[in-house]
Amino acid sequence: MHIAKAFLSVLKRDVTVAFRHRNEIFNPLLFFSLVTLLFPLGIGPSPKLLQTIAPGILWVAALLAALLAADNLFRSDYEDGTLEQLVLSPQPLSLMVTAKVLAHWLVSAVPLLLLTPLLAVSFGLDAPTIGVALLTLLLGTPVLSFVGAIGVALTVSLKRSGMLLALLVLPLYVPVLIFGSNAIDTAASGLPVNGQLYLLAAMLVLAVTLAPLAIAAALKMSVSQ
Amino acid sequence: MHIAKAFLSVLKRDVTVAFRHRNEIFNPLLFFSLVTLLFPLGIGPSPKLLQTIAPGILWVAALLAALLAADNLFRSDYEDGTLEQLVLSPQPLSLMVTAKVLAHWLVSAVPLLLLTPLLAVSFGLDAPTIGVALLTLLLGTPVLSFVGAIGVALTVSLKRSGMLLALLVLPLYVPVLIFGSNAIDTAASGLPVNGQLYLLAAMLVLAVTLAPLAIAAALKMSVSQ
Amino acid sequence: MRLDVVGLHCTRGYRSLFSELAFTLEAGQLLLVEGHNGSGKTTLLKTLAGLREPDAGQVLWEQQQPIVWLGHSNGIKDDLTALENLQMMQVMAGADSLLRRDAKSCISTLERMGLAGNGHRFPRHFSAGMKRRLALCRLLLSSACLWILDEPQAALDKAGIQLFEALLAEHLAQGGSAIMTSHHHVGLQGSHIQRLLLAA
Amino acid sequence: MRLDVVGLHCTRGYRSLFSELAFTLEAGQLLLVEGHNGSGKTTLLKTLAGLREPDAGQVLWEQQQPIVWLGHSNGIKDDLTALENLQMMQVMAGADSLLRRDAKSCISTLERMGLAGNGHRFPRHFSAGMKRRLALCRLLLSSACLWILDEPQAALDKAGIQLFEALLAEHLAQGGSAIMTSHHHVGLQGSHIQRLLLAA
Amino acid sequence: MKNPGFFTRWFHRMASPVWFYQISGKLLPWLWVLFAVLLVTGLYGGLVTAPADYQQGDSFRIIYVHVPAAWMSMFVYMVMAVSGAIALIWRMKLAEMVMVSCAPIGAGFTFIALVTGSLWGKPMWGAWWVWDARLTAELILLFLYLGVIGLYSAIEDKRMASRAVAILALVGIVNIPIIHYSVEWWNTLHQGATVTKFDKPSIHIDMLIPLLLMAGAFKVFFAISLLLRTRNELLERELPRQWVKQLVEEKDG
Amino acid sequence: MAEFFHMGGYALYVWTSFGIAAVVLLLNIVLPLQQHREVLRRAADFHELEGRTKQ
Ligand code: HEM
Ligand SMILES: Nc1ncnc2c1ncn2[C@@H]1O[C@H](COP(=O)(O)OP(=O)(O)OP(=O)(O)O)[C@@H](O)[C@H]1O
Ligand SMILES: Nc1ncnc2c1ncn2[C@@H]1O[C@H](COP(=O)(O)OP(=O)(O)OP(=O)(O)O)[C@@H](O)[C@H]1O
Ligand SMILES: [Mg+2]
Ligand SMILES: [Mg+2]
Repeated sequence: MHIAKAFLSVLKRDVTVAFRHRNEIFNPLLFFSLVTLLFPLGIGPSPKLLQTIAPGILWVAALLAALLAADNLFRSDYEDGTLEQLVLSPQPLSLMVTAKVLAHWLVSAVPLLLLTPLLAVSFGLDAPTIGVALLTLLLGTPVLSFVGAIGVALTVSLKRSGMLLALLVLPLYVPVLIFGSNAIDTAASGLPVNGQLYLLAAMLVLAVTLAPLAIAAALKMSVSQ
Repeated sequence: MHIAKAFLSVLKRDVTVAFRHRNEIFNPLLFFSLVTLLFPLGIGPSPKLLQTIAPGILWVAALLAALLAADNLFRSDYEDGTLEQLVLSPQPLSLMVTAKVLAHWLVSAVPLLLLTPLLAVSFGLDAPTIGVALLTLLLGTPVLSFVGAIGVALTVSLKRSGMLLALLVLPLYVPVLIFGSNAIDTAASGLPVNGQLYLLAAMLVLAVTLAPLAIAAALKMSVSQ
Repeated sequence: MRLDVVGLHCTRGYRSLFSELAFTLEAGQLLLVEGHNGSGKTTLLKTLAGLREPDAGQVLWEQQQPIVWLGHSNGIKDDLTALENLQMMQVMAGADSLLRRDAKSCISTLERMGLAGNGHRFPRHFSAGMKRRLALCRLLLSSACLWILDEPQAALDKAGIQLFEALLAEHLAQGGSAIMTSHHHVGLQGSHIQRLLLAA
Repeated sequence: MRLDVVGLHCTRGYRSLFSELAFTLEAGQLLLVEGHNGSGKTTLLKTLAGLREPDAGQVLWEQQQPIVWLGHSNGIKDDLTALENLQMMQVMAGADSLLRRDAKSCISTLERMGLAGNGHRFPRHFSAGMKRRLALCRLLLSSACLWILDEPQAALDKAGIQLFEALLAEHLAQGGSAIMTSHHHVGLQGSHIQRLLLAA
Repeated sequence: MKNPGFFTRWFHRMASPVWFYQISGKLLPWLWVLFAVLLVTGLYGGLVTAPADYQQGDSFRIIYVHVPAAWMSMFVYMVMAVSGAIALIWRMKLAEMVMVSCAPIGAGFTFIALVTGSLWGKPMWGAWWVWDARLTAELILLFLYLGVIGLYSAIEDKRMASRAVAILALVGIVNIPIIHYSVEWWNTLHQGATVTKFDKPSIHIDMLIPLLLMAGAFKVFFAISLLLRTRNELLERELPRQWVKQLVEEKDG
Repeated sequence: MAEFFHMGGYALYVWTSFGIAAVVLLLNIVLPLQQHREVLRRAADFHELEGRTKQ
């Protein structure tokens, strides 16, 4: 039970820190809405067109928000030396890391889920489609967080890593993007989307079980420089 | 002439550093192409649709690349203390800052310009339209760099600022986005685009003359915490 | 509880910093690693702590046995209050400490380190020396036998250095052992102190 | 060339660190700022350098006259070689130094600071003390009369500290002045040394 | 300068916190009265006496909150930017506090304009939201306000934070003309200038007067809210001072 | 009267508009007042503590 306690402490610590800087919760939210806003501005206001591309836009925005939010998942820990302490701690690293990623997801993705219906309405999607959009995001964003964390763990020791991170991680995000936006698209034309949802769920299971090991290994590597 | 020499030294220094980490040049490029690539994946491969939204996508991608690249414009200088030294230097700060932004633009935006024709062709735009697209990017990206630099200068002293930066800067990017993508759109329908280009040029002049003052003031503020 | 180092060899880039390094540290002993700037002290300490892998040789230390590590950086979070930082240190120190984790012991630790009254302040508002004092609190919060400290006295004022030396002496007296580097004069004396001079 | 400080008052948060602080520093004088951890030394030095605004009072120093500032952070770029760093320091030091800017003076500066042979290496591969030595090079590259140094000896080994003290003595002898903090013993002596004790 | 001019004296007194605190305390009740009068007459005129629009029916009555709020959203931004300029140039602390206090109020007005606009849009255009230039520009204004609020709360040292915010507010001013002229620059769904064409407002006088009354009420409301917030900001910053101590003691004793 | 509240069929839109506007404006008064009390309380705490440490 000590391990569970340590897990919860880490989770609580990270959520506390995030709530203390309230912008850590509001900012991904604002970024998400700003990016969705950019498209109508860039593409033009035709409602028909916007409705067609809405699933794509929502998912691309979610993906970019996840990417940007991921960047400070381990960075401050690396810089202030707490990452060294984490790696050297007798607590199991992959578990501690899972707690950190979970906290990160709670703080950066959940608010985004709450905002999605509003944005979807502004693009003229109907209620059942919005439900599917939410479901795909609910299944997909944790995958983004875990996969993103691997990238961050690999690059955290580099000074200017924002872009490199994007390069490492975006290709891995693509399957999530494709199934996610495709599900919404399909739902919008009134067809069933079980297939896509199962696939997303499978990805989630895979990410939750395997990613922590990769993250832990990457962090050990990053710290040893 | 000392000032010119100092200007050139700073410019050269920043370009050198960037060329040393070659990813600083390739990364915005790759990010730009990845984001433009995400859309066909998210939206589906209909060529007609893609052609319609191509200007918007190109500009949104350029804008996001500029935003992400901006983030490390002053950050490393802040962290290693060279920003303090820059502020205390007897050289005129707004000029030094202009050199830094210029270097940043050369390194992060120019490669992107070179890639644009390729991406534009892949979206099915024709040659004259591509010319206009290039011209708008040539006029618009320096504005993005200068405006982004203001945002970065304001937030550089904050630990977790990526998102806040986006919030501050994206609204200011919007006019550039609107006129830029609108010009391409107009050109695609075969109409003249002088109006938009003049406006973009005016924004550029405004940015180059006024932004350095704002950046210098913001940096002085950031250093004094 | 002893640390055995055999045939240790470390390189940085193509440069070999030290090779065939061997020593044994018993309970109650202190190893002072000395050497000029850039001689490889930090590298050695990181290797001993398990943060780096040696190019050759071995560091033999009982598996799973926790250590206390303090490097050039403090390992404290600017966004948690001083007290919350101490609580995290306890969690990280391992299972034992979770049992006797309580706010009171944290407060008394802060007092002991001369940070009384700063428990609810954030370390980002601390001066350089206050941060180092907070980082040193982990010496008091962990029950680990082995301390590995890289210039622990950096940024400390005279009272702070005395405080640290008292802690160290106490730890050694209780049978703990420690490895440290320092450019400061270290006030401790006795036969339990070994010195290791790195001269690249 | 003198520095006048009148009625200086600085606060952090709601806490007042010092008030009604006044002193004069003439050419050739050294001011040692002393005080325990957190007493406000860094804050005072930043204010004197013009990085912070005082809450009241004034720092009178001839306009446009450059100073050398060295804070807790080194102000060197990890991605430029040591030599390139020195060249940037010269550029930043102002117009004079651009004239007599040459690679040779940089190389001899590196040698003097005990970094010979490291000119083409990157500071990210330096040890803590080597970085500090590189940062101290700006003392040699600038012709500024006033040095403001916050714990310059941090991370330096004994040889490094001696080197620094020699530089400082030379600067003072040439009519320069300096303000510094230090938790180390400072080897200089004489009537040109003032001490200022901050006791919050 | 033996005899400082009236303006200089006024400027210095304005900059004195105690004086501002006292005078604003005296001013507030009067503003409340004025606000009540304007609000009641404006609402009565707008909701009761003004005739229904021949095209839009009674839905046009939304104009009495929408338009004043939309105007205020821009006006407050201007006030914020101007005080930001004063704060930057003359280092006047009071201007800093006014500037900072403007942001949440302006965000509130902007929010009202957006919500009432989209409530008006549903019956008129058949959609809650269209990505029209003016609507988008107004949304961006909201983000600018949020950016100001976010930046101010992110930087801890409040004097630094106000300098940062002043810079941002000044830069963001470019958005104001965009909002205003958006209807002319792009062909949009949104109403063009109807009221602000002063030579010949294309709106019935019975509809116009309540609108102007409501606009006045909103302005006065802004003044009230601004004073309240500025006073708080002032207390917050001058917390350790003697006059705050006296104030607290008077309240307690 | 009922007709007045009916707003020619647009009641929902009109009254929601006015309602939301009223709520936001009210918040703009209530929050500062709340904050005012909060600041005064903190000032009292501060000066009390200050007084105690000085003795
Ligand atoms: C979300 C939707 C809306 C937003 C964000 C919005 C925003 C604005 C803004 C910012 C202004 C002030 C412009 C200026 O003074 O330059 C304005 C004015 C006005 N709006 Fe809207 N509006 C919206 C919907 C509507 C609708 C649906 C109508 C009516 C059908 C409408 C009618 C008006 C009128 C009549 C004015 C006064 C124009 C003048 O003379 O200045 N608005 N609106
Ligand atoms: N950024 C900050 N925000 C708020 N308070 C701060 C900040 N930095 C320092 N302080 C507070 O100001 C006081 C003085 O700090 P300062 O860094 O000047 O001390 P110092 O004398 O340099 O100490 P040291 O010897 O540890 O370097 C400390 O009590 C500290 O808590
Ligand atoms: N990240 C790195 N990459 C490559 N070389 C490095 C790196 N860090 C240090 N070095 C080199 O390794 C050598 C030893 O460095 P180390 O930090 O161990 O020295 P140190 O004895 O701790 O010095 P100091 O007293 O200055 O702290 C130095 O010569 C340095 O140039
Ligand atoms: Mg070292
Ligand atoms: Mg200090």
